[in-house]
Amino acid sequence: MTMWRSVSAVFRRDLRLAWAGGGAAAPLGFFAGATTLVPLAVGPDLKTLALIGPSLLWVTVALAALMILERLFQADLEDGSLDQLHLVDAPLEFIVAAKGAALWTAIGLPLALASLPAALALQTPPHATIAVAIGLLIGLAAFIGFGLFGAALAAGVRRGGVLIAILVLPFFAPPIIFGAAAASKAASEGLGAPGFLLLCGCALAGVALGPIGAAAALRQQTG
Amino acid sequence: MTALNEMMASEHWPYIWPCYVLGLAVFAGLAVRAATQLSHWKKRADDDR
Amino acid sequence: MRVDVESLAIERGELRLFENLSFTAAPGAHVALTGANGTGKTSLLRALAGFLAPSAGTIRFSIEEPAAQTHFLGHRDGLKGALEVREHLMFWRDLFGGADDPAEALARVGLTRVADLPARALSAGQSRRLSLARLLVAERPLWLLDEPAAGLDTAGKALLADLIAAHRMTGGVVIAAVHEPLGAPDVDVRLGA
Amino acid sequence: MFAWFANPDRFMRLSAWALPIAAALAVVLFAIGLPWSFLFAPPDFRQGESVRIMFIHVPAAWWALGIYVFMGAASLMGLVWKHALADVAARAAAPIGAAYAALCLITGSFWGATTWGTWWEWDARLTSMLVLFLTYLGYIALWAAIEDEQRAARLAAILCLGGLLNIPIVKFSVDWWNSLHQTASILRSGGSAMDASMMQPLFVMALAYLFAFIALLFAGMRAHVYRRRAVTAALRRARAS
Repeated sequence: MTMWRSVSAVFRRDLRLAWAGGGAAAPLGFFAGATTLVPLAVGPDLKTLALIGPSLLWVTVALAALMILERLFQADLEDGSLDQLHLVDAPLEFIVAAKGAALWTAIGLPLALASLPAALALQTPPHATIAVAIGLLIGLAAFIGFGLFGAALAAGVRRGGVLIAILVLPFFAPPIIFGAAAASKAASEGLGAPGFLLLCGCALAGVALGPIGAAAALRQQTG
Repeated sequence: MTALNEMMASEHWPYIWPCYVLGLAVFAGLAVRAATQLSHWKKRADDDR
Repeated sequence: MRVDVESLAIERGELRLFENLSFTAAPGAHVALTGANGTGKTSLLRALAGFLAPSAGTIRFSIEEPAAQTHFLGHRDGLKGALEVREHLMFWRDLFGGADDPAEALARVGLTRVADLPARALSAGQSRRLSLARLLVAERPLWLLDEPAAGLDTAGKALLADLIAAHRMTGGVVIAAVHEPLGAPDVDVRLGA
Repeated sequence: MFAWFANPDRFMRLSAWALPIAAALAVVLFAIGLPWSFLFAPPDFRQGESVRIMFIHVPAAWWALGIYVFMGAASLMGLVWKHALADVAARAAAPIGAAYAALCLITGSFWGATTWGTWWEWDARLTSMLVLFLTYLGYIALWAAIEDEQRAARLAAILCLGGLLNIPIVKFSVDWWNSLHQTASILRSGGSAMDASMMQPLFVMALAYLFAFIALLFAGMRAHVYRRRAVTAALRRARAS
């Protein structure tokens, strides 16, 4: 069916563009920098860091996710390639979801891997870092899913990054609540921590509803 | 019914009056904003007819 | 492929660009849209492509899912600077479900030499030729071209005229907004008369 | 109600007399409600006088949410039935809703301070209201960021509906988060079963907030209609010359 061929074409092209554009270097650098600020701000005391460390990773990952959303649709709108995406024998929602999936793969995965050493640095017990990283990976699916909505709404706005942040902040609240709660209990209960399943629920909602909202917004951008 | 002086003596007085003042201030502010916007654009619309 | 436009009107904000515009493009037709800047040529093409809803009138296509049977060539070429020329064509071929070989399309528009260059290294004329090649990698009956000759040298314009003639032979329809004559249009639509 | 959304002229005629009436009603209701709740209502046996803050805080909370739901309905009408005035209504309502939410947050922290001893306690309902306040800011920011009015109207409508969907999710997740951390919360709306002496002034204040909203909304919408007329006239004059 040509539909899946078109969708995978968009996925592969966006993956290629992400790597060509320096891959996850910038977001990883930002994530490392922001996470380093935590002990600098909170103090090196290991007990407090262990208490809040894993949960604070959720804040720095959310900020990193916000950072990579601005150019997602704006670039296509500016160079005219967004028009072509409307002329495809596939629902725009799937095309938008493919762009989100490419972002998640190209930058979400590296970020989740980078959270392993970061969690250790913030005194997370080694056996818990895997659970924290998996949680962050699922959380990134929610952030990028809902982020698609904000990125599409603000695509036509120059320097729309700040606008995207305020637009999607309310949508980031539930995943951060459940994810950070799960992360803080990761040491004792691993993936069975309270809130982990609710986090997965948020991720599914983001992956399902985000593209629908984003496609509706994009249809207004090419008017 | 609480007499005013009695109310002012209560330990919560410093928390109560600011809320009422703030409530009035918010509504007054909204009203002034609405009035100025309305008159400004009404004048602009009338001038251009 | 047949397009019937009936008493169409388009508004941009409060401004009405044109109204009760009607024309028909029979299979194999070449419609030339002429008119000064700002008379709505681009908006008409974008309405035909389904990007923009007209404020009045109707556009009827003889086939289902017209958007999936349309090529749209706008002012901007839709190129990604970091992507190589051949990668663009392979992407468009998969995106539009085409079956033709990108190398053939590259040869046809004379870009074989620069196939491996990233798009940012191309000149304006070469970029325009690359977006012309997009029309060749997937068979689509309706071509909507917005000032396609912009940025092309004389050889490029001749190439464009040949591509249009060949497309018309296959029963396809070309609707092009132009400033100076291009090919041999059989329907002339003037905006902002 | 739907008719006056559709046609600007009919709305202007209707709001010409409805606005003063709503404004007058609001003033009267405040004149009755404020002294009633400030002086005449009985103090709460547990919280003492501080319960009086409830008469300002609770109606603000009710209508901060009510106005956003109104904006959602207007956005839907604007998107689906293309009513010309629907997006003007939603756009005019947003700053009023944001002001109500802000009033609710500040008075909530004052009320909380009387028992918690701190100025901001992450109580479940206050936190949800804070997220709603941010939702309002996002909506207003989107309008401000986009030049093309027609596109801004449709994008804001889509954002508003998305935000509406998000409100119950935020409410649930904040309550869940609050129960997880077990913080005390006294802000149960209206406290224990309220007797009539408290319900009546609260009801009067709620009505006063409603009519104030209607008056402010009509004023905002009329201003937008005049602005659009002025802009169109200026455009026509520019094209004519």
